[in-house]
Amino acid sequence: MARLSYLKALQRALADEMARDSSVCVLGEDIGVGVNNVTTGLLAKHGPLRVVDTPLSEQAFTSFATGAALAGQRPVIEFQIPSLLFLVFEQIANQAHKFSLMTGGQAKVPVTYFVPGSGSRSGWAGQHSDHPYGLFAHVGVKTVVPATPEDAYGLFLTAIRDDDPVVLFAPAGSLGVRGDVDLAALGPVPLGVGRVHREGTDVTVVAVGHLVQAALAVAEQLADQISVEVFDPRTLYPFDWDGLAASVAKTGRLVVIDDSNRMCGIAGEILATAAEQMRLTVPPKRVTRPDGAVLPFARELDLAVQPQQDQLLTAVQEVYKSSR
Amino acid sequence: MARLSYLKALQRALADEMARDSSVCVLGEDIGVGVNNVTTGLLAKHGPLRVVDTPLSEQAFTSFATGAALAGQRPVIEFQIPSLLFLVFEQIANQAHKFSLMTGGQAKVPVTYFVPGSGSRSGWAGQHSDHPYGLFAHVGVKTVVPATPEDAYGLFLTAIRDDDPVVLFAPAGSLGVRGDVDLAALGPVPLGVGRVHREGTDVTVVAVGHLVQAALAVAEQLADQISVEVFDPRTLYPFDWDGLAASVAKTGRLVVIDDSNRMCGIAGEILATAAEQMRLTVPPKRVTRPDGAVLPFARELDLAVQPQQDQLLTAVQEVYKSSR
Amino acid sequence: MSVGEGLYRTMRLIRRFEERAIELVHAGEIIGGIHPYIGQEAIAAGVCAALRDDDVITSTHRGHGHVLAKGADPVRMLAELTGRSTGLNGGRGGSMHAADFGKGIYGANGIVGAGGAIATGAAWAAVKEGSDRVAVSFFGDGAVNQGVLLETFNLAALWRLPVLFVCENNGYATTLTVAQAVAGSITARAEAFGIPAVSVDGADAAAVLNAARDAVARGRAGGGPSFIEATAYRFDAHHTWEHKARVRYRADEEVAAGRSRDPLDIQGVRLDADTRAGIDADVEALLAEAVAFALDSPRPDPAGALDHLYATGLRGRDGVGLLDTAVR
Amino acid sequence: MSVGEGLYRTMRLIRRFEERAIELVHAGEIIGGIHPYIGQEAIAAGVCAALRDDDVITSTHRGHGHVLAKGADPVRMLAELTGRSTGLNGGRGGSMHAADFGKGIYGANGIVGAGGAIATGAAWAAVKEGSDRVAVSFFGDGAVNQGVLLETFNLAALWRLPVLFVCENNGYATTLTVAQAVAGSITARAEAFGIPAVSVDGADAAAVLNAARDAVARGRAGGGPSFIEATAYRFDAHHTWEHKARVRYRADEEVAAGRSRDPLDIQGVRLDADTRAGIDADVEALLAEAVAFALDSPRPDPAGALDHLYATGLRGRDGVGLLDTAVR
Ligand SMILES: Cc1ncc(C[n+]2csc(CCOP(=O)(O)OP(=O)(O)O)c2C)c(N)n1
Ligand SMILES: Cc1ncc(C[n+]2csc(CCOP(=O)(O)OP(=O)(O)O)c2C)c(N)n1
Ligand SMILES: [Mg+2]
Ligand SMILES: [Mg+2]
Repeated sequence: MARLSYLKALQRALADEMARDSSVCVLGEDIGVGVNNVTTGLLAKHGPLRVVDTPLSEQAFTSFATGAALAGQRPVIEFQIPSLLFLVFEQIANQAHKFSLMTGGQAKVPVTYFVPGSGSRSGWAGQHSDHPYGLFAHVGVKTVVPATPEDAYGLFLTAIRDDDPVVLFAPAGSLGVRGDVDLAALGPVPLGVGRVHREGTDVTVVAVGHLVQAALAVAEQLADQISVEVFDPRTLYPFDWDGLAASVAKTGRLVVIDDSNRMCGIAGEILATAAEQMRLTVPPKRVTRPDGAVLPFARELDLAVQPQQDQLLTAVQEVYKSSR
Repeated sequence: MARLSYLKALQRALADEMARDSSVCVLGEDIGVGVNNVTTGLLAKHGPLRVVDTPLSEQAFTSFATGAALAGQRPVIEFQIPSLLFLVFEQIANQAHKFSLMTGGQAKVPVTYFVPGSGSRSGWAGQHSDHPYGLFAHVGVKTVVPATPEDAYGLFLTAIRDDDPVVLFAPAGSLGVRGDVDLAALGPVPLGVGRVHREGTDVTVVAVGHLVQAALAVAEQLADQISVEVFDPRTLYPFDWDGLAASVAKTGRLVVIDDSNRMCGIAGEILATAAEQMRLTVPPKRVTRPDGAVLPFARELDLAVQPQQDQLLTAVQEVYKSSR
Repeated sequence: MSVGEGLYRTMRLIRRFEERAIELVHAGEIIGGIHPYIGQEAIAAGVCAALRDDDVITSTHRGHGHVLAKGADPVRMLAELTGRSTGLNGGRGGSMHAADFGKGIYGANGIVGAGGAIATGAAWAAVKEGSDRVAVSFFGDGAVNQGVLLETFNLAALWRLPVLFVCENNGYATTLTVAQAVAGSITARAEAFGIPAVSVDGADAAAVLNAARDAVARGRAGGGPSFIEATAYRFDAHHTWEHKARVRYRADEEVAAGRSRDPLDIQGVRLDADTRAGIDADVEALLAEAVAFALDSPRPDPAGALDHLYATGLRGRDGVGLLDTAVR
Repeated sequence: MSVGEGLYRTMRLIRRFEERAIELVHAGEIIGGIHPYIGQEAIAAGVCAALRDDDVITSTHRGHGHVLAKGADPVRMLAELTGRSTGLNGGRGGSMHAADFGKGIYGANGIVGAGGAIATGAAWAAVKEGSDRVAVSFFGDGAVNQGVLLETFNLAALWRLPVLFVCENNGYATTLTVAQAVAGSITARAEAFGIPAVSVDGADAAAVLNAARDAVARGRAGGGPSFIEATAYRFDAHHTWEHKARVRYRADEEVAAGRSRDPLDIQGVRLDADTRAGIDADVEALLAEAVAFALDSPRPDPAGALDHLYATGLRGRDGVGLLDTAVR
């Protein structure tokens, strides 16, 4: 077993996949120097035709990657800031995503978009702290938010190998997470398959990304009162509805914690689907950012807008106590 | 009483507001000639400093409007295609929306973005048929989808007068809707206040935009078996949760019909909030576009992807019959 | 067939295809309408005559001409426009998304300016693979105001990619004139990025072909991108909706003057009359076949409405919660 | 104070403000770090010296210099950087969003290239109102590859708006050199749209001021937009994270050469030594006050975290469903 950080796992996944498949290439800003520590060493190893340092032209290089993908390449794009995905939303949602259907299956667009450091990186303020994964889930672009080093490795690998566009968010709050992993056993993790990090029988807590750790902490804190099952969807779209249903069938109670805006977010989708299709014994709850949130700069304010562990704890207790 | 079409109501609202307030101006493509019949006659009346025919530079003119708004103007922008809102998503969600908070309340951005003819206009295919209102609701931009001529008039007026950015979707399926209205009584309709188009006691149907007409038809069809209340939120964000809660308190049953993608859409949000906060006696249902939908070109396919009236009818019947 | 005959044939095919398509729009057989290419045929014909089958093009909302000139089957193209399962895209794309990847046609595109970066990425892929393929992006005068296209000029020039940008200047973006929309000149925009740019008479297919040959040769030889501005007049409406909702933005005299320089005649007079008549007859027969085939073809099965949504075959949930019982 | 003294004072203020701010970053009092402007002070100082209070500017991620030069209070600016409720933005914006609308400062901006269109819209508003205000957009060499900015050049030129585009060419966009990023020249991009463009020594505040005066005069007189490329060297890191995570992309010799042309010295030698010392002392006192004020100021109340989210005062739902009981 080796100690592997989440960030190193991303780095390793990309390096392994580039070594394995010469159609894999990576584009982005400052990736030659590797300022985000994911592309470190790749330029020296693979040269500028596979590691493409781009000008600040996100829209052009995003559709450039689409064109390269249509021509048989498998580009990976690093974005430095989550809100840059707003800037290229047309290129992903309206171009890359739609090619396969609109061409009647003639074309595929195997591009991976990834953001190392999504969500709040305290002190980066309003335009650098978004968590827009719900937008991609809504339009139907495959959306991945790994929570552990081995999932970061495995899901990044799978994203790159997938024949459709995939967006991978690596939350800033996850990059430093470390785990003991068997390096030899690292491998692809399928999309659409969640993971139960801790079994429980009273309340199902669905946690997204870096909040998995918060959920595990809450489960531990409550261990002698409430048996909490921690479910990590890992991919938000496609979502592992069967896995969730199995958990809720056991517990009948559901709380979701998600670091994105409340309105029309992934937490809402999970509650909605559970309400429609699963047997909830009491009303579910979600702990999210507020409606329409913009993260303010000052630390206290920034934290006040993000969902917190103690809020989750309260929500779990309330759901456990409540009854119809 | 006069017969007024939805499209004419939009035209009238803009004309009235431009006549009333000289800081109101309108920007967009082909608005001088008025190809979408909303800006008809305005250029001749107000001249090129208030009616600005723009080159195909959506990103620039969207942030240009932000700058003008910061400087005291009240711009209205017409977009010819719903997916052009993808193209300017950064400019709206990351710039216009965030100015007020990020500047600590120094700035306001009273811009109205409107799309005359959102959703499917049969035969315009994958890139011209989106209904991306959920994206704006998620990021917290005020989002309006009027369903009737008087609401089109009143909500457009309110959107223009509002001090925050507002996106108004005028569904293609609504533009031809006509109603008998008292022209003298036309006036602003507040944001965040829904409207019960038909009262009922058994099932609450929430319908968005042009689907309000479908919901009314279903209510009529079922009138002798099921008493359907038709609730039109009118603004998706802010949403009239109190209004909805009052309806659901009566019926205990909820069905939502919404012409946008299922995953993380407005229908899901409504179900989620109801599940959390309202007393549902049976599981709710939604009728939407499928997950990740892209509208195919051929008529049969296009229709197969949009939510249909008969699907709503079945859903209402199922919810009415079902029990926990 | 000589090069000149080939150019004429392509143009004639496009012209008559468009005219038949317009009839089908009026007859309600093509829904959503089309953006007619009539008047601009020499551009598609000239440029595509300089290309190989394995070269790539990206096209626009006004795409029929490019798609046909690059070699797509007009029969399956018309089936696409009429929304049949035998269409190029199985009826999924229609006029604005017609594509034929087997012929390097990466599709018409509903978003102005969107094809440039896609073509440039394909050109880069060719370089990466060591191939001498080139890519061509067609776009209108309206597109030179789109940020993504301007960004793309920079990438193409910076990385010396084998891409040819073809700006079809027909004087209008819908109702907006070039003078109202373009500060400076169109070619100056390309030149600012160091891309060699020429302006040619887009009504003369031979002139277009010459310019395209130079550009393609430069691209294949590793000389980087090129830019051609081809001026032409759009004879018909921006879109067939204009046929009903007559919007006024071009003076009758202007339209008449524009139509007087017909690219088919300009090239047609270079052929002997019999040859020309023979080509015309061939095209007529082909299009009769195309129309018959299209109208006889089956309409797609609604059950497969979301077929191909994902290349991997992933199926999302439908819109009515049919899975409810299953999952519960 | 003479113009030359004013230029020097502004630069000295920026320089020392930045140095104090960097100390506060290292001390953990400024979170998130900053993008130091050191080395580029002459650009902000020179341009803003040509402006009136009611003129508008938009700034960048590297915005402290512009904000200070345009007249924001350094005391409240530092309070903003340290996240205090007394800050310019009440602690809501921080380094990358500092704004002072009372001084026409429409804000730093976290997105490269985003300010250009905003400034141009403000310039248009001035014209619409019949005012002779001008607007200035500052941006880096990286921004000339952003589509929205290139689109904006077109709008500004087309509509002859009183906007001045100031490109601060410091040779790098983070680690990418201009040669790796920019095909053609920077000024050619503006010229392609018909915008008069000049290149000036951005280390010489007087030279910058001269160019800016011309441009501003042209703008006020209805002569349309102008473009200034001001070259300078960024003395410090792209961002203070580099102080820890030392990334290598500039040779030591290059940095040393760059630093040898210090804009403060270039302007400083034009002053007599006493005057200069007097200004230095004033600035020192002011910054001591600023640091003390900032660190003494209250931190904002978390209960108001989403104050000002909507100008209308709209309150969305919070993130924990506190309304549950109320609504149910
Ligand atoms: C980005 C974008 N903006 C607006 C539209 C709507 N629209 C479709 S075609 C068109 C005019 C395009 O003009 P031009 O590029 O000159 O091509 P032409 O129609 O003349 O062939 C417009 C405004 C669009 N499809 N995409
Ligand atoms: C559109 C966009 N892309 C990328 C970034 C990340 N980023 C911030 S500053 C920067 C470099 C900017 O370079 P330049 O414009 O030359 O300004 P400088 O930093 O040199 O002052 C980058 C890539 C961003 N903020 N916005
Ligand atoms: Mg045109
Ligand atoms: Mg720079």
